Amino acid sequence: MSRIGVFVCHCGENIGATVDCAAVAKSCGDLPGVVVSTDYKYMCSDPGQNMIKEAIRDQKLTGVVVAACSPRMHEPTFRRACAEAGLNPFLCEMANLREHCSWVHERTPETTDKAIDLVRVMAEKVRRNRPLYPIKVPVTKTALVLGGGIAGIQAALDIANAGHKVVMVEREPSIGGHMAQLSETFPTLDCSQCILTPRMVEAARHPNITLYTYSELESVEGFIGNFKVRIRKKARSVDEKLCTGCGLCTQKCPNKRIPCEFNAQLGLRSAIYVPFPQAVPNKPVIDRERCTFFLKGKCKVCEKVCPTKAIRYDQQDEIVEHDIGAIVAATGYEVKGTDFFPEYGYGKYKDVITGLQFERLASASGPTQGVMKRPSDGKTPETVVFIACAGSRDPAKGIDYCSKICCMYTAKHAMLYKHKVHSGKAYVFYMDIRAGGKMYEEFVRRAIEEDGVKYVRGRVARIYEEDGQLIVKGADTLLGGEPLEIKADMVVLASAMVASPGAEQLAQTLKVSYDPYYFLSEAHPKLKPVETNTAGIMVAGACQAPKDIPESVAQASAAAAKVAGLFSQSELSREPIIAVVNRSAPPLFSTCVGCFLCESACPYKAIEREEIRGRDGQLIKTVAKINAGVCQGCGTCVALCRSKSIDLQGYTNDQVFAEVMAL
Amino acid sequence: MSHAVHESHQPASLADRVLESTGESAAQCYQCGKCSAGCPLAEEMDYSPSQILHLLQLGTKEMEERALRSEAIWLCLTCETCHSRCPKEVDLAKVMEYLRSESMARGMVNPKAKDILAFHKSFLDCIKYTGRLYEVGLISDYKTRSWHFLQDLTAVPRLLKRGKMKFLPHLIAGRAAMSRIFHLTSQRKDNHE
Amino acid sequence: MRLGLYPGCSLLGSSREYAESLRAVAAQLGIEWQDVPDWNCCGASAAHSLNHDLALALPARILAQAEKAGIEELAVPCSACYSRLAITRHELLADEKLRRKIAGIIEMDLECKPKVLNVLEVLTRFTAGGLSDKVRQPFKRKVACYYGCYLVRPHKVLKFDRVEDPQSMDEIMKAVGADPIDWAYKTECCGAGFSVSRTDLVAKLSGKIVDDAVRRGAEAIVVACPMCHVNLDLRRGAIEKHKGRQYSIPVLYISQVVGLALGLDDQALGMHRHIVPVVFSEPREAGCCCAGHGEAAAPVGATEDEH
Amino acid sequence: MEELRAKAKELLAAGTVKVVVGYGEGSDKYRARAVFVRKAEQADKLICDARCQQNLAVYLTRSEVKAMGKPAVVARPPAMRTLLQLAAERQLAPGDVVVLGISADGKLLDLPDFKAIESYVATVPMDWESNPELARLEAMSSEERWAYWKEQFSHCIKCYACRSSCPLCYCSRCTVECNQPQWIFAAPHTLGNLEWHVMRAMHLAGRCIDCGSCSDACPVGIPLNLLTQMLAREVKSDFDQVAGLSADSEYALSSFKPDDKEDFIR
Amino acid sequence: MSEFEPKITAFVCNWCTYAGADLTGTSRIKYATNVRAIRLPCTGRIDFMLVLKAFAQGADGVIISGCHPGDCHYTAGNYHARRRWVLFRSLLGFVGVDTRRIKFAWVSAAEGAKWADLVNETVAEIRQLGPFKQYQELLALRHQPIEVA
Repeated sequence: MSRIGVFVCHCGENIGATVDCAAVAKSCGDLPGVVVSTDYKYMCSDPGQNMIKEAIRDQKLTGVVVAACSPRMHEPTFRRACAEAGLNPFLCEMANLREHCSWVHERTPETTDKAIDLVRVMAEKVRRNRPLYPIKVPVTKTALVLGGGIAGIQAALDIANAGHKVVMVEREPSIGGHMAQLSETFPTLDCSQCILTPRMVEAARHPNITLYTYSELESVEGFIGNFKVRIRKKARSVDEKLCTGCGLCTQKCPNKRIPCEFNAQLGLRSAIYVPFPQAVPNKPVIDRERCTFFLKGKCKVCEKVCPTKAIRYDQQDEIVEHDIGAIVAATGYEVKGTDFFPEYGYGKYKDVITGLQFERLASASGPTQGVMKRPSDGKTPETVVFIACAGSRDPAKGIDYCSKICCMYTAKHAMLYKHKVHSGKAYVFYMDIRAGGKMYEEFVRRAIEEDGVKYVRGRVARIYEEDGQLIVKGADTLLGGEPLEIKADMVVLASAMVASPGAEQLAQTLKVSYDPYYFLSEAHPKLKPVETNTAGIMVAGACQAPKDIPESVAQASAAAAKVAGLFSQSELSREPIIAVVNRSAPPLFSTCVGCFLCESACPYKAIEREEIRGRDGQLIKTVAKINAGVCQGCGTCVALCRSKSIDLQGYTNDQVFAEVMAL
Repeated sequence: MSHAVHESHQPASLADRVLESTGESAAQCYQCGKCSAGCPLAEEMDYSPSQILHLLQLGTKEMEERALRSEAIWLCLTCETCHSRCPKEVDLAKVMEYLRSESMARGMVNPKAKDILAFHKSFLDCIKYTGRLYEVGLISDYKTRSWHFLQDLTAVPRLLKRGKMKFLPHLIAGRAAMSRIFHLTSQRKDNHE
Repeated sequence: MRLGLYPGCSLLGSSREYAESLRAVAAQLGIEWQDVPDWNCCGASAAHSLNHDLALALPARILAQAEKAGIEELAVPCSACYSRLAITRHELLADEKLRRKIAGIIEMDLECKPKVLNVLEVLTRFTAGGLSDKVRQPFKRKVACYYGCYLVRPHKVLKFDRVEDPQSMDEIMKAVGADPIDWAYKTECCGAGFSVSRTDLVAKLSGKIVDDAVRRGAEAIVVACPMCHVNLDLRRGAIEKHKGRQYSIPVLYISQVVGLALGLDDQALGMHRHIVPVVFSEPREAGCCCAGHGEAAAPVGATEDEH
Repeated sequence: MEELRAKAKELLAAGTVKVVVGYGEGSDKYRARAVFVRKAEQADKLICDARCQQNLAVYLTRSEVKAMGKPAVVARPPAMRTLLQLAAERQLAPGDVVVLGISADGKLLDLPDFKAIESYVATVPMDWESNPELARLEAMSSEERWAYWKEQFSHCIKCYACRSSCPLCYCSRCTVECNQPQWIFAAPHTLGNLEWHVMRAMHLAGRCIDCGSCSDACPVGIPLNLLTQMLAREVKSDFDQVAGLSADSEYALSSFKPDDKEDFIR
Repeated sequence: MSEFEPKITAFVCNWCTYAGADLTGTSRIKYATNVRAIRLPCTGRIDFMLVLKAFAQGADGVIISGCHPGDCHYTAGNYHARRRWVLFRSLLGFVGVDTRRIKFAWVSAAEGAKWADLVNETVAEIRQLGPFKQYQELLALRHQPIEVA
């Protein structure tokens, strides 16, 4: 038999002046199960709280209703008070007599009636409240960072420096990502590799960081604080321990005619190769698709020349497992190739290149040592046309969004070009100049005002080759769409930034949601920009949306902070407001019939399948089970369950039903 | 997608009417100018294709009339180059087609377009009566409409010499059907005066 | 192979040679034409310039006639007609209400069953596998394949070939031994329906096309559309006047080129009907067909211009 | 019919299935009833004619039938849709049941797997697409409809025949049996009846495969399938989803599109 | 007062509409006293049976309100709820319930004024419609009073 205490607060004049608190207290005294019902000027004050505590002790209360302000205001206060008096805090509820009553109505009998109703509703609820206890989840203090670009490196370093272990996985043979390919960076024009490579080395050397390059995430199980991940270390065909990175193998490799990924197909590499001189680790891999030995069964030159006998043709992929507490996805982006543009020649014109290729042309470490030479014939381009929004903001091509960084790097490219070829002419076709950012607008203006880059507002309709030159057919919308034809030696497409290949598959492995373009979705567009809707998994950098370096780094540090915050306690304690699937005695075990129609309704993928087996191990039935670590307690599954087999602690069917019936 | 020009409930703005009868929305256009850049006749036009759309977007009475009175809408060859390259997939040719018909309906045809209009009409009249294109008839009818009596004078004999022109039109059996089709589809004074 | 055929008005008149060569070639390849009974003009390009319903109704009647005749696949050599028929079919299939309305106007059943094929689609069926066995005199010349607008645009509707830089005609040309050049004006507009009303504009647009083809060393321009042919051939005088120079490059229908390769004779292919005589500077290795051919061998530029 | 019996014999003889759920002679010559043939020699009890319309798939989820071992089921198109929907709701796995499909014109169909069933049912129109009664009710005024259903529901005796005949009412505990809280008045009065039938319809929204068993089974003749049919049509028109056409279809109520209809929400 | 005072039950989500209603209070915007709001974590938690029960308890109207699409605290609860209401609403309409008696709204934590308007307009409209007689009749057919315990 429940013993409930009702405590009506005047909140000074706030409630008292409008609601007849005494009357409320009096009438609620007659409610079934109510043993104490009293009113007081300030319930939240110490005397007020003490009043409640004493009542709990003296009257052996099994439930408390505080009729005062909004629960969003003082629920924690009064629940703490109850706890201090030895009453389970979840047996305390609040009736909102202030925000929902006295402040919004005049002093009339109806207002007091409403107040009484509100208390009755809560009294009926409290009678059905059950003691609840915070959910404790252990936390493995090791983070998994996916992607070794600048975002991944930053996140890894921040977490490692906070004193936690980090496992870092990079798909390519070296970390560094796209930033390692860039020449100079806007708006400061400092050399990309100069600022990046020290970070790469630091990450590799850091005692808290375990680095897996040329590796991919295989699978993820578990939930926040308790993930189990499997990582596939692809066979390098080189024993990393023995290899000293002397580079002899790459020099002697007979097959040197392979388009170099690092140089965006503008340069060549050998079959056994280190992606670029500053690679970390500086250990080669054998490209088995291209290696003569793997294709034809003979060659083995590298093995012969290797002084430390580190070549391993028979090496197999290896699977390593780790217990992980939190995951940071930083898998970056890709840019659309020139073949994506029919009107620009389906990629058949050598001198139509992407922005990334231009970076390599402009880079001192690039195929031309930073000297401006066009790919087709190595001539110095006298006229270069830069096309912004190439593929971006282009629904017809299936990419509606703005790639965000193109305005800036196009200005940078034009600027770099002018610095290298003073006599040259640089035209930029643009639709809008989006230069929001510290020193960004100034940077673009500098390109225009000081370096004399010609900006033409319009999209290019067509490019075709004529006597070794590229005819660029554009229009100047500022001259009323007047057609404008430019004979260019080279055209640079600021081609659209897209999610890196495999992003969709990754999202599914991680069970995080993604947008139509396969960019990973943040949990909340404003308030949870680095969390995903899967607890314990964060995003950083361009895998979430197109971003420039500063933004990627900032988001990476933010993600790291979230991870460090999570790792600051050894146990997660969460409010027990979560869904639960009922269990009952055999032969039923649970009223759940295992239709799992609730599964896809859960925004958090918290619904798992539990196989109920008999002693003989025979599968009796498969029923739903809520992962307490993952469930956030929205209750969507509860309302959806036909057999009412799922219930939401704190808002059980029984409680809510009673609330309605109390009206 | 039949034209709404003469239906009772006429949408307020020209852009709306275009949308209702062609399904093409002028608001879609973000003025990148790719259409003007690719249009074979943009430089001949008084308003470039993207400007025509901008006139619709602005949508004041004056702007709309400028679009309807423009020569541009008549110079459109419906070659679809603009449409095939438009990032926003606006079928400009369809829009132009609509503007032409409303321009005629409201007697706003640009004087410079008289020859083009004359030709189209001769063409249609020709098939209206014979069912098929009768080139000799077309040319002569066009000349009388356009007053270019001397044009192609030298071309004709060469065509005849090469057996490319017949003196008698092909008459198809379904001529009744043809005139009905013309009648039903031209419930508007605009098509043929 | 039995195919429906919609010749279109021009093939009875200004582009007889297209019809003739097409029928000649068909006979060789074993295509059996079934003409659409009592067909009417499709209205291109005038109708859709003035009146949308009419622009749909005219082609709709053709489709309905073909349907009634039990034609499943309808070949449409004139690419302007092809475009009108294909687009009409697309729009009507996409919009039930519209289809019923138009059916009402033409007072015929209108299921839009017949699939509309352009001439390239038809020929590719034979050349894809390689024609070598049938090719008697490979057409060993540099050709500029001119597709124009209506074969490829709007791509969303026609879904034929690549919208920029299409290849199918080039492939057919290779199959008959020709050497298609890579050039810029494959799909640029020739001025289409303005041939008569704005010859000046046609001269300008077609001028660019002829000029680029010549500059890139083409010996012949190959077309699949009477309108394009009229503008590039009949309007050559105007073009030369506009450009201030003369061009001797002939304009052949794709069916004519294929016909020549199959060894058909000029007369049958209507080679003599071109305004610009089909004369090639140096004769082909593989025998000679047209060079010095009496009838067509008028001196270059003999095409005196209009008034 | 003969080929059906032959097939059933073969399956039972070979031990491929332990029971064939099919139609047999009813209490009189106007009725057919469900029979559970467990021996090859009894296969001749099976009949297949115009009387055989009941959706036999309803038995597959019943524990008594499950206990018999792997079943084969004689399935008309609605039953086929049931199988697909049950699969989508994890009540059936591929290979759990052998399907003896019967086409609309009584032919025995070869439906080796769900894919085959899917491609067949795709060709069968749903009753809700063209039920004049639906249109008739929608033409009524709100008041008329209320009167109509009030009358209908007043007859309901809560016998739950609708539930037991429904192949998708396979819950081991129906909400109506919950008493903590008692969602639905136990006693058979109009309000409770309305709540029961509205709840049932909602629970079948996006799941009902439109076999009509509920209304066929109703002893007082309430046209219950109108409720589910009306919802099925909503689901199609608003969410472009149809239940029972695929073994891995999404459930309309646990999926969404950000731009779903919301014209009624302010 | 003599005039009919409708009884209205509201089901609101904790994060947007309940907070919005709090804001109405802190902004001291006045509205009608007829509404009793029941707080749930998310619109996704609102069981359609609760609406029927509210009517069974004599409510003349019901308000259901939560976060705007895209703002759901649980990212998608309101999207699922929205589908549920699309169907539930048309079903009630189909059995002849006047759907004007159920108001659906998105009221964010910032829309204190909108909450007040929503309540006032609903009260006014339901007052126009009068008591929910139809349902009341069925109530009259009730055999025994509802057990609350």
